[in-house]
Parts: sequence; C-alpha cells; structure tokens
Amino acid sequence: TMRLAVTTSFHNSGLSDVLLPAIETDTGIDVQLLVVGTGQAIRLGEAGDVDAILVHSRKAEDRFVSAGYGTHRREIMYNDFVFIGPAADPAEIGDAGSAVTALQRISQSKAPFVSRGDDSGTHKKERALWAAAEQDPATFASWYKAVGAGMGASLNTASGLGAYIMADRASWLNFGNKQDLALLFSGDPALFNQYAYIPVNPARHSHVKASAALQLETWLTSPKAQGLIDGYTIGGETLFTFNATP
Amino acid sequence: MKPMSVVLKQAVIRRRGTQILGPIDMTLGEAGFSIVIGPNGAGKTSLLKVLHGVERLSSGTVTWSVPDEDARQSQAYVFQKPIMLRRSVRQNLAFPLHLLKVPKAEIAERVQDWSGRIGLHAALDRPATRLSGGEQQKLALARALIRNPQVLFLDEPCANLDGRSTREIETLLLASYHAGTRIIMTTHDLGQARRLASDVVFLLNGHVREQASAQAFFAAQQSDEARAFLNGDIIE
Amino acid sequence: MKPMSVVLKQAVIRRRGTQILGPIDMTLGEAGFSIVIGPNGAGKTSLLKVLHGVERLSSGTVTWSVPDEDARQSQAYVFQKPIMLRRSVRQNLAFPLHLLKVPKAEIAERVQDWSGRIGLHAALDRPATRLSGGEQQKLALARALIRNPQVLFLDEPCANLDGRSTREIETLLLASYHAGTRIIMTTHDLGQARRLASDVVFLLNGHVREQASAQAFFAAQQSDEARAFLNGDIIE
Amino acid sequence: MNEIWAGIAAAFRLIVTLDADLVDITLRSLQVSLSALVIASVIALPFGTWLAIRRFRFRRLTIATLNALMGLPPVVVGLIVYLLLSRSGPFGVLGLLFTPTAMIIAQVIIITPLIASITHQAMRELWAEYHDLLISLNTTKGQRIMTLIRDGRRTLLTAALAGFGRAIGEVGAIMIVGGNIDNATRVLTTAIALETGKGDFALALGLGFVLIALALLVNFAIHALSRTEREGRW
Amino acid sequence: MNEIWAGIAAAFRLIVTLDADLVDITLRSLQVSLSALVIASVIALPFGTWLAIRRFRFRRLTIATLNALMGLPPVVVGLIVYLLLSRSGPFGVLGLLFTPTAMIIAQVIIITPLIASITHQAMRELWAEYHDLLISLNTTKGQRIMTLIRDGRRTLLTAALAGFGRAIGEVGAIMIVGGNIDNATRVLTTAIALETGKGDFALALGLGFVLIALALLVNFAIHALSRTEREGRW
Ligand SMILES: Nc1ncnc2c1ncn2[C@@H]1O[C@H](COP(=O)(O)OP(=O)(O)OP(=O)(O)O)[C@@H](O)[C@H]1O
Ligand SMILES: Nc1ncnc2c1ncn2[C@@H]1O[C@H](COP(=O)(O)OP(=O)(O)OP(=O)(O)O)[C@@H](O)[C@H]1O
Ligand SMILES: [Mg+2]
Ligand SMILES: [Mg+2]
Repeated sequence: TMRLAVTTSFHNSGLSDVLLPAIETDTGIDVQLLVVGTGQAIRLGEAGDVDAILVHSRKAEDRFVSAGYGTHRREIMYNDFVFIGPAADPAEIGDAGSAVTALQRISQSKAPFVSRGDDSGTHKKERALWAAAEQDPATFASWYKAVGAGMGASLNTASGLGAYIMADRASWLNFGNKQDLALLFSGDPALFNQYAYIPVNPARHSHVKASAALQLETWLTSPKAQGLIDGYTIGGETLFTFNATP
Repeated sequence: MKPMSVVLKQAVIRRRGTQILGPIDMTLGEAGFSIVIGPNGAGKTSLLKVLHGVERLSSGTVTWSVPDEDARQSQAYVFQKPIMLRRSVRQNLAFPLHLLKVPKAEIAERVQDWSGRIGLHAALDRPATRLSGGEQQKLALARALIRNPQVLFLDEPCANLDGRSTREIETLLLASYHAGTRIIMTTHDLGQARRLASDVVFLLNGHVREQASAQAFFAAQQSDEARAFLNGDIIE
Repeated sequence: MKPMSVVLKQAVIRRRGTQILGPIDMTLGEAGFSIVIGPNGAGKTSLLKVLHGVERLSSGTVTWSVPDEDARQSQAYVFQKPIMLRRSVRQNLAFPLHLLKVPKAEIAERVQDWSGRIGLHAALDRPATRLSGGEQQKLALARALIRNPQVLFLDEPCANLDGRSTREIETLLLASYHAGTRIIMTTHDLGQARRLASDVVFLLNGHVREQASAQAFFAAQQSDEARAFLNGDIIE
Repeated sequence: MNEIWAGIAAAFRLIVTLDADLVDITLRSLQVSLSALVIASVIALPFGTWLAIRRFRFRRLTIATLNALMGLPPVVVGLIVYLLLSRSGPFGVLGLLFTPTAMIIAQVIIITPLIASITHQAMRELWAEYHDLLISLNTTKGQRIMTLIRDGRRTLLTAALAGFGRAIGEVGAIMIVGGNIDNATRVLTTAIALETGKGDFALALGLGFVLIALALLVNFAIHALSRTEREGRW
Repeated sequence: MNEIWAGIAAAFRLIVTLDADLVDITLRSLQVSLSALVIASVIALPFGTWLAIRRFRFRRLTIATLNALMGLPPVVVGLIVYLLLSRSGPFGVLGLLFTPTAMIIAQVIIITPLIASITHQAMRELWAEYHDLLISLNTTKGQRIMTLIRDGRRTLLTAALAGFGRAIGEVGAIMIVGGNIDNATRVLTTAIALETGKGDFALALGLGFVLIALALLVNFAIHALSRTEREGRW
C-alpha cells in the first residue's frame, strides 16, 4: 500500500474510481487516497505522511520540489476550468470571447459569484484571471462570495445561491446537485488545468515508500493509464487529457 | 366549602406482585380527628397517601363526597419524611400560597405569622434543607396549615419533635379540628393518640382490623391484636 | 481493641456566619450509655456528627484516645434520617461487611441473622428505598450494628418505630451496652432516656448546659432550663 | 510539534492585535451559538423536564429516541436544512439559506436533543424528591415544570453548557447551510476548516485556540454568575 | 424535498441489498465509536465522580474548564492529533496516522470532557445523599467512587449515550486524522461528507439515515438491556 494525497477536484471527478482498481491489478499496489485541499496535500507531503501527491498548482509544486520535499514533478494530465452559472445567464457570459471578458461581465453585472477562497489550485487560477482582468476581489461588494471550501461544497453553495462559479470540468460533470446551474463558458486556453504527480523525497523521510511511488508514476505515465484517462467520460464528454511525456 | 367524607371500596395496592394494602372497605365521615395506628409496615402511610390521592390504587375506588378537583384543592398532607423545597424557609412557606396566586402582601403576612408559630422566625432566610430534623418537620406542618386546608393528613408529624413542640403542635391541631378541619393522622405515640383522637383506625398487615370511636377503642379493643399492640406485645 | 474516650476542646461549628454549635469543652469516658437531650435545633445532631467525624469543626478539636484511623474504623452511626443505599435490603446490610472484605459466607450468615432480628426477613430482596419509614429506621440500625462497632452513635433511632419495635431495639441496645459498646444517643422520648441512660448531656442553643450521671440528672437538674425542658415548658 | 507553538503564537498575535476579521468572525460565532443555545434551551428544558415527570405509554421509546438523536450527524442535519431552505425547497422563498439564521436553525436541531436528554436525566432525581409534595399541592403540569426547572437550575447548567459546547465547536452543518461566506457567514470553526484545507496549520490552530479561549471565557463567566447565588447544595 | 424522499429510498435500498461497502463502513463506524466510548468512559466516569466527591482548591475552576472542553472544536482536536501522530511529529514512528486507532484517539479526546461533565453533574446529587453514610463507614476514595458509579449507573447512561452520539456523528476530527481512505478509514460520517461534496445528496442522505438508524438501534438495545434490571427509581 501507499498513500497519495489528491485534491478534491481530482477526486470529485470520479476518475480515481476508474484508476485505482486498475493500478491494483496491474502493479499490486493498494493506493490509499487522501482527499484534501491543495495546501493540505502539500503539507502532508512535507510532513512525510503520504508517499506522493497529485495536485494542480504549479507555483506551490515548484516550491515543494525546490525545497527538497519532492524528488521531481511529473505532469500527468490536464483538464480545463469552466464557468458555471444560472441557466438564464444574467451576466451574459455565454458569448464572452475570453475568460477575462467573462469575469469582467460578471463584475459589471454584480451577479453573485462564488469563489473557492481557499487558496486551492482552482482558487489561485481564478485570482490570476481576476488580475488579468485588472480587478481586485478584495474590493468587491457582497456579490462576490469567498466561501472557503472544497470544490464540491462551493458548487453546492453556488447552486443554492444561483451564483456564478469557476470550476474544473471534471468536478462539474460529476456534480449531482446542479439545480438550475449550467455550464456557460469554456474553451479559453487560459483555463488550462495541469495535474502533476510528485513523489515525496525519501532522502527527507526515509520511511516513504519510494519504490511504490515510482512504480505508480511509471504506471500513471503508461499507455494503459493513457487509455483509461482519455477514455473516461461522463455523459459523452471527455474529462481529462493525458499529457505525460514518457 | 362543603364538608367532605370519603369512601374506600375494595381498595388494594399491589407492588411487585405482593399486596401491601387492602382490600379495604372503609368510610371516613365529614368531621373528626381520625388517628390511624398500627405496627411498622402495616400500611398506614400507604392508606393516607391513597386517601389523599398521591398514591394510586391497583384496584378498587376512593370516592370523596365532593368533585375530585375540589377535594384535591382543599387538602393538605404532611409527609412522614418532610419534603423540603431547595429554597429558603420563607419560600417554602410561601410556595403553596404562590400556587394559589394569593396577593404578595397577604403571603408575606401569613408567612410571618406561621414562622412565628413554629419558632422559625429567625431562620426565615436559611435554606430549608439545612434545618434540623425537628425544624424541618415543623416547617412541613406550617406549610400544610398555611393554606387553611379543609382536610389535613398528618403522617407521624411529631416523631422528631421535642416535648414542648409536640404539645404546641397538638394544641394547634386541636384548635384547627375544633374550627372544622377534618384531620387524619398516624402516630406511634399512643399517649398522643389518646389525647387527640375522636376515632381510631387500627391497621394490621394492610387490613383495617378495627375502626371505632376513640372512647370505645381505648376502653375495650375488639381484637386480640389491637390489645397486644397497645401493650407493645408481639402481634401475629 | 482498646476502649476509647473522646475529648472536645473549644469545639465550634459555624455556618453562614452564625455559630450553630459551641464552644464546647466536654469529655466522654470510655464506657457508658450517654443520652444527649435538648430541644429541636439545640445542636444534638451536630454534636454527634462532630464526635463521629462526618462534620468538621470550624475551630477547636475532637480527640479520641486511640489513633484516628482506629477510631473511625470501629465506630458506627445511625442517622436521624435513615440513608438507604439504592439497593436491596440484603445489599444494604451486606455493604459495611463488604467494605471490610468479610468472607461471603460469613456475610450471608450475618445478614440472615440481623434481618431476622429487625423483622425484615421477608423483605430481604426488596429495594430498601421502598421500605416504610419505620422499616428503614430498623434497617439503618441493623446496618450499623452488623459491624459490631465499639462506639455506636444513634440519632433518634426510635422516632418512627412502633411500641414493640422500640422495646426490642432498646433491649438490643442495652445488651450491646452491657457487652461493652460505647453508646451515644439522642432522643426526644424522655421515658426512653430514663430507661437507657447511664449519663446525660443536656444541650441548649449549641452549648452543653448540663452533663451528669443519669441518676443525678433525673433526680435533680442543676439549671432552670433543664427543669423546664423535662416539664415540656418554654425555655429561654 | 512546532506547529503547535506556532499556533499558540498565532492565537496570541490575533488576539493582541485585535485582528478585525477575527473580531468579526468571533462575534458571529458567539451570536450564532448563543442564539441557538437560547432557542434550544427554551424548547429543551421544559421538554426534558416534562419527560421526567410524565408517565405515558411510549415514554421509554421517546427517551431512547431522544438519546439517539444526540447522535444526529451534523452533516445530515445540514443537508436537510439546506434542502428545506434552498430555493427549490419548501422554505426557499424566505431566502434564509447562507445566512446566520440558517446556521442557527441547524444548530438548534443539533443541540436540542442533547440539552433535552441531559435535562431529563437531571430532573428525574429532583422529581423523585418533589413528586409527593407537588402532587399533594395539586399543582398544574406547568407549575411542576416551572418548579423543577427553578430548583434544579444549577444542575441544568451542565445541560446548557454541553449544548453551547457542541454548538460553538460544530462545523459540519453550518458549513453546508452557512456556506462559510467571507464577511457573511464565516465563523470560527469554518475558518479553522478553511485554514486546515489551505495547509496553514498554524493559523488554523491559532483560531482553534481562540475558540477554546472563548469557550473557557463563556464558561467562567457563567460559573461566576451562578456562584453569586448562594453557595452549597440546596 | 424530493431529495429527502430519494434519500429515504437510497437508505432503504442500501439496507435491503446489504451493500457490501455499506456494511463495511457501518461496522467501522461502530467499531471506532464504541471503542472511543469505552475508553472515554473508563476515564471519564471515575474522573467525573471523583470531581463530585472531592473538595479541593481549584475545584470550581476545574469544573468550569471541563465544561468548556465540551466545546473543543473537533477540527482543532483533529489537527493536534494529526500533528502529534504525523511522521514528523513526536509519535510519528508509531505509524498510527490514517488508521482507525488515530480516529479513536481523536474521538476519545472529544467525548471524554462531555462524559465527565455529565457524570459529575449526575453524581453530585447521589453524593449529597450518600455523603454522610459513606464517610461514616470509613470508605476509601476508591470505594466511594465505585459505590456511586454502581448505584448511579442508570443516570450515567445518559452520559455514555451523549458521548456515543457525539462520537458516531462526528466528522471534523476523524476526517483529518483518518483521512477518509476507502476500505481503510472511511466511516459513515466521512462518507456522507464525501457524497455531499459530490453533490449526491440522495446517497448522502441515505447514508445519514442509515447512521441515524444505527444510533437508534444502539440506543434501543442499551435501553432494553438496562430495562432488564429491575424497574423503578431506586
Ligand atoms: N413500592 C413498594 N414496593 C414494595 N413494597 C412496598 C412499596 N411501598 C411500600 N411497601 C411496603 O408496604 C408496607 C406498608 O408500607 P407503609 O409505608 O404504608 O407502612 P407504614 O404503616 O406507614 O409503616 P411505618 O410505621 O414504618 O411508617 C411496608 O412493608 C413496605 O415495605
Ligand atoms: N449548614 C447549616 N447552615 C445553617 N444552619 C445550620 C446548618 N446546619 C445546621 N444548622 C442549624 O443548627 C441548629 C442545630 O442543628 P442540629 O441538626 O444539630 O439540631 P438538633 O439538636 O439535632 O435538632 P433536632 O432535634 O430537630 O434534630 C439548627 O437550628 C439548624 O437549623
Ligand atoms: Mg409510615
Ligand atoms: Mg437532630
């Protein structure tokens, strides 16, 4: 067995339910998933409480590796972020040309917007986009709701409020409480969302199962994984795109 | 209010399968100072509680001559073990009056009056649970009398009292009796029974063994058991 | 075990600022059947509790002639309000013996013996809290005596007992006294005091007003108060 | 381990600088939990007392159920309240979701069984003591309940404090119905959960220590107030 | 509202089909909570009783603190236990993190103050009643505590059940120290939180109803057992 810390958005997508049994049959490794926030995942890795992490926050990942907590960073796959909102789309982001425009329209219409507000990969991406739109969420009025919660909980809040929210496609497709929310905008290359795998450094934590972590990495970057990841669909939509370089 | 009498018909209390009282058929008239006597465990307390209605019958009936609600409202009971509210002596005395929504001024006055009569004037603001055994018994008595009940039940009210207090309470009870209160009381002090009783109920093993006017009873007991009891002999 | 005597020096109990007992200077000798008398609230219960050690002194000292641990282990106390463990009568009787780790067989035997003596044989498996007032008092007494204490405190042990039980208990206590038990007892029954006492302590308002042999005390009281108390008069 | 020291330091810093956000969410925590406590007590104290004095057919069943309800999982309570208050739910029109009111509702549901159970247990003894007297004085049901609550108020303290403790430390339900919205429904526990998720354990612990300090403060205050009453066992 | 019906249906389906996963996590829930309950009771019942019989200088302070600890936020307890058991913490070598043992440890910390507080409150009355007798019989401290626990066992039931309820419904702490790992540390509450996060309310509610049913079952069982003792107030 080995322990892998993953972010809520990865787990909520349901992909792990496909991958884990395959990993077990192919490699004999029983992978135990710890589903936590990005920050917490990194902390678990730093403490040596997990053997590897799978997250999507480039800057934090680089810091993790350069501080010597991780041996190396290996990109596995990506999906993309999408804008969700009430089907009526009062801010009219459906035909926005770019993610930045969409955000600007939301802030102009002052339609309720739910932000993860938890420093997760998703949240960091959202802030970057606001910055690109030359807006500062700190100055927003109460239509901007930083809910400080995981992807699922934030989606629940958004559907309860009928608010806009930025989510990753996988979580959205796998989400069960859509009410009258709909996917309104997607496709901007700026919304690219890369997942990377980082084994914890055995030089720092001698007890980590480094060989299992490497075995898992090999499997995750194998053609078998590629088939499963690319082939994972919900309602006919592909969620993740495998992009590991062998 | 109308005077009350009470009739017990085939009254039985059963607990854990054994019959601790009855069957009893008995009438207690509208006036009188009835003393219930009998050995320990005879069922005196049980009988009083059944008459008053704090203990339920397993079978049989208790019927007061007035509607139930009236009967309950005009009775008072002094328990064998005094039950003290966890409040001051003053609040204990005032409690039954508060329940009746008596005006505050009148409550204060009657509390003063009764605390004087039982010699607990100085103790009014002390917690009732800290009083001595005898003081508690006197307080319980005053708390029962302060409502001017029409029917008064007393379960060994002088057991823990000193000689003088006993005499004073007896005077008080007799005054109350002569003023028309119906009194039903148990005691183990046969001297007291002789001094107070207008009629006597002699209980034995949960049954009424004898019921007679005090004069008749103390002059000549009908049963060997009653005779033995008065002599302090073994009764079987 | 050695006989014990006890000395009280300037013993005082204060509660809420008022002095409810003392200051008392008093010696109780190694043998005797001391009866403590006095009106309600005089401090009799407080005095007994202080001697036994369940109540603490606010100031002054109680000193037993043997080491404290020995003294405590060989005393028993019957409280004015019987304290019943929430267990069966049998378990109540066995409890003090269990604490002493007496062998089971012996416990069973002594429980049988004592339940017979107090006439609660048939009640052995009933919950003690449901006994009648008098039955509880007898059970408390048996539970105290079952340990064969060297010193026995009794606080109005016959208050709720019928005539016959009172006589039987008195016989039992006298037997115990003659067998060497030191007894200290309160009672409001002056007849009982006369029958039992070897010496008398008369308490009034928390003070020892008189202490004398029973003979001397009942023949001629030194104080007006004691005289008045024996007559059931008002004492001031 | 260092994290724990860092947490204490963080708590200290937060308190000393009277961090505006901290004051805000602390007050909200108090407001929500105390409101829930008051409402739950108003329901649970009389109900628990009533259960202690009343014999009826399904009494044991009711008590067992009440005891079981102490185990109501907060997340489930949160979900149900969410569904009821959500716009598509029956009370959606009230617009209460993601407001402190919704959080109070959820907490009331969670702590009422706890307070009622402890009350019931505490009042049984007192009722056994008062039973004969109160029946004898021909009291009404209401008078009995009032008398028991009044004279048993010291023992009811534990019931209320247990309820308060559960409310102030609870996170599952209020996260769902409150949404942990910054400046609107964020309270101490949801903020702690947030910082934990972020991996900022020091800050999370700091907030936790503030919360514990708050609980201590409230408890000491209540004990001090109840001490002003006369001492001792009545 | 439909969700609630769907939840009931889901609960029904899960139970009727005896879903293997469900049986697994239900048993784990029970195992963790009952273990925590037993351990916490062994600590809290004597301690609460001891507090009731012992007068010492800081007694009121201790009691107020104990009451305050009922408000220990589970997330904070979870964090602290995490930090202690983490590989880089002092007990890291034991490798207990993300195991049921860790979850039990966290729950013991959470429910012990609750059980001890209620015990203390319940035992005060009994001690007032027995005080003179037990002192008079020259009992040791241990004998006093044993006697009170034995004769007050019925009133201690509420304390234990409150502890069990809190443990079985708790999610914050066991999520952090257990990690909600499938087939290893997933229990009912963490599974509910997971399904809630996925927005699958029907399943979440279904699991919630299973949890409530479990709590009811345990309570009825315990009440039935304690009923086999003789009836009535001793
Ligand atoms: N709930 C009960 N369960 C079993 N036995 C009971 C119960 N209540 C009373 N008894 C028994 O019924 C008998 C009568 O009790 P009661 O209290 O009426 O006696 P009493 O005549 O008042 O005695 P005393 O003079 O000692 O006060 C006693 O033997 C008592 O043990
Ligand atoms: N804790 C207390 N606080 C205040 N007063 C108290 C306390 N304990 C006892 N007293 C008072 O002290 C006095 C003596 O009490 P004690 O119980 O010793 O009297 P007693 O002689 O045994 O009376 P009785 O014959 O009625 O049993 C009483 O007036 C009582 O009210
Ligand atoms: Mg009686
Ligand atoms: Mg006394």
